[in-house]
This record gives sequence, structure tokens and C-alpha cells, in this order.
Amino acid sequence: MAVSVKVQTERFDAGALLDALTGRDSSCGAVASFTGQVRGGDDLVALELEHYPGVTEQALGRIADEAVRRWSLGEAVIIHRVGRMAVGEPIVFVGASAPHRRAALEATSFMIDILKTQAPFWKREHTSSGSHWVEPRPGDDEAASAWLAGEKESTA
Amino acid sequence: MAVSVKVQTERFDAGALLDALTGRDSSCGAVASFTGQVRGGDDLVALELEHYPGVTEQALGRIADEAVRRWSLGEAVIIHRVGRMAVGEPIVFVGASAPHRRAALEATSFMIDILKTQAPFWKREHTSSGSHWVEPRPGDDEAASAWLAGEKESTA
Amino acid sequence: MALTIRYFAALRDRMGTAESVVDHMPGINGGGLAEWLIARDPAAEALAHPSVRLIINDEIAPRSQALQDGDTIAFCPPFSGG
Amino acid sequence: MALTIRYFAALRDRMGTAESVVDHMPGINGGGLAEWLIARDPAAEALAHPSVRLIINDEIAPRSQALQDGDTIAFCPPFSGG
Repeated sequence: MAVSVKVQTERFDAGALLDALTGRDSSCGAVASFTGQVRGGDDLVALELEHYPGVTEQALGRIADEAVRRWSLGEAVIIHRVGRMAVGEPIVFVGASAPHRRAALEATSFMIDILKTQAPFWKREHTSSGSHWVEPRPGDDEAASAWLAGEKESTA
Repeated sequence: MAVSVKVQTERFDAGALLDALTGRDSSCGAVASFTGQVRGGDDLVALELEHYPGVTEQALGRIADEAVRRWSLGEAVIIHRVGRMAVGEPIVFVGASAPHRRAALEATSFMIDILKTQAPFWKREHTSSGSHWVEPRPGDDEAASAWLAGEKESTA
Repeated sequence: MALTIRYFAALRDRMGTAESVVDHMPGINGGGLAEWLIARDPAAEALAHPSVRLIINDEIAPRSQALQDGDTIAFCPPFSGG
Repeated sequence: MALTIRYFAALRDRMGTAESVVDHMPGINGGGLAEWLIARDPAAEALAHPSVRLIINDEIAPRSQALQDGDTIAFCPPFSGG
């Protein structure tokens, strides 16, 4: 059981992070991952991510620990970038290995859902006509609340 | 919208497959993946995968097409190996890119769940004391049925 | 013409062959073919199990599907891929 | 000692500063501090919005939490990472 979380400005390679999770633990038959990347559109030039140093890392560590505990994971990984990113660049990688597929898939969904509402990151969009802070998407709170209330677990 | 499915004996690199899905389509902010690998235990020496050539590829293509249709994916990928594999080796990779995270995550779960019950693959376990065909896991039918009945979609 | 019968995985082991060819029997369906095979060889009894699926000419098909001369019928144990 | 106040993202833009230090007010809690800041500067009105979360000494905390001398209180707009 290993947890790895990191906040960094450097670009990461999602494939390398996935490879680091696969073939490592012979008790794990399943590895799931989620990668968030900068989506183009609305004249977007770049995305800027701000965070609360120290608090963010602590929040990510708790989210990964909770996922390992709930789903008995082999490993849980969360890497989140901060700073300025161009369209198409990766923002966040979340991955989990587990004995069986349902645990790996659910733990991955859980970590990204909870991260959105429980980790102090803020996105600012830079467009050709100016910049503005991003509002959370309407469904984000509901997704996190469902996990925290345990509802999602019961539909597994 | 692109679908890519393949049945092969050669080992694949899950990380390279994930990298091929990321940063490609600027309308996609999310990429999810699932990798199944040979789980050790019970004296397992190797896993052998048999399939029904022609029919399998057709089944995988339909599953990926259905995922693209249901979740408006950017891309959907299914790679499944056949033949003999050692403990820790990858068996199957499923991946999806989509504008938002829920679509990518659900489509990935859908594809691996349906593949288990709708694609003609058979696993044989080789142990130091002999070999035997693998029975499907009890929950596999239920997971596929829930998707096919649309139940899982409504809990998203 | 005839019917081509294919067996996969555990059913191939049970039947001792991957493929056999029999004369077409007019009016027979998938379930009827399984019964005919069992009557001919008790080792084929597993073919009647409800978990065994039929793939007729590359499509998963119900046992009630009528067989045409030239069809290929595959008897498949429960799939276990992924 | 004193209270250290931090503002993030849109709230930092609104307040025109990332950090300020004020004297500790015995008996005050997080919500009271927000009200005190708004009374001093109408630009701080956004701090009262229920979507604004407080992180007190690195922990998400309710507005009802009593503040101790030396505490760091961060006012945070809704998180939007991931």
C-alpha cells in the first residue's frame, strides 16, 4: 500500500505515470487512471492554476489515503500541476491499482471528484480578450457529496 | 470521433497507449483508462487467453462504437491480448477521451464491463500443478446488465 | 452443404475437437442441434447448459434460431476476457 | 501576536492584496472576522458569501471556529482544480 501525491509546475507524462503503476504489484489485476488536460475553446490561450502551498499537498494526501482505505488499493497516485499551461497540456493525473477492476475504477473516480471540491486549487483562463477566474461546474459539488455520503459506493 | 480496437499476441505498453489518447484533441479535457494485468496468486505460472478470431474484433468494435455514441467521446480504444502471459503482464487496455471527466470515466467502466460478458475471450490458468479454465466472476453479469439496462447511467 | 460446428475453450476440451461438420437437418434450430449432438454422444451434455452461448455465423444468437445449410455454429462457454 | 489573513484567487484580486495582518480580537471567530473586515472596507463584502471557505491554520474550518492569537485565516473562493 503506497500513496504518492505531488504538486508541481513541470509538465508530466501521463503515460509514464501509468506505466509506473502497472506491472508493479502482482496482487493487483487492475489499474485505472484519469488525466485532466487543458480544453480549448472560447478563445482560450492558456490556463493558470493557483493553489495554497502546503494545504494542497495535505489535502491530496488525505484524498489518496482515503481511497486506499476505502478500496484496499495497491497504490494511489495524484499529480497536479500549478502555474501556466497551454491548450492540450495535462493538468492532473489520478491513478489507482487494485486487485480487481471495480475498486481501481471507483477509487479513480472518487479521487478526481473529491479533489475538485476539497483541494485548494483555482483556475484562471487567459483568453485573447482578457482573463477571468473559473467558476466550479454545477455538478462538481453533487459528485463529491455523493461519495462523501457513500451513495456512489452502494451503486457499484 | 475515432474508434480503435485490436486483438494481438504482442505485449503492449499501457503508458504509450494512454499518451496516444492525451493532448490530441483540444475539445477533450478528460482521458480515462483501464488496464487489466495478470494477477499472481494460487500458484499461478501463466495465463492463456483464447478468443474467437473475427468475432472478437467485431464485438470490441461494437462496444467502442456504443461508448462513443452514448458519451460523445473524442476517442475510444480497446486493445486485448491473446496467447500466453506471465504474472504482471498487461492483458487489456481500455481508454476514452471526452470533453468532461464523467463521460471519460463512465465510458471506460462501460467498455471493460461489457467486454467481460460480450466478447468471446476465454482465460486458462496455468499453475505448477496443472491448468484450468477460468469461470467468470459472479458480479460480471450484473455489471454488464446494469449498463445495458441503463441503470448505471442514471446514477452518474 | 452442411453445418460447421465449432467448440471453444472448456467445451473444446470436453468434446475433444475444435470443429466438426455434420449434414444439415432441415428445420433444425440451435437448441435442436445441441440435443442431436447430446443424443449422439453423452460427452456433449454440457452443450445444453444455459450458460453456453451460441454464435451463429459470427453473431451471438438464441438457441431458437433456425439453422440454414452452410451455417457455422459455435458453442461457447461463458466469456472470461478482460 | 496577531491574526494573519490570506486571500486567494478572485478574492485576492478583489481585496487587492494577498495577505494582511491585524491585531487579534479576543473572542472573535471566522465569521466575525469577515464582518469586521467588511465594516472596515466595503470591497470585502464578498467574504460574507456562503461559497467562500475558510482555511484556518491549514485546515478547512467553519466560520464559527474561534480564532486564537497567531492564527492564519485564509479566505478561499470555491475550489476549481482538477
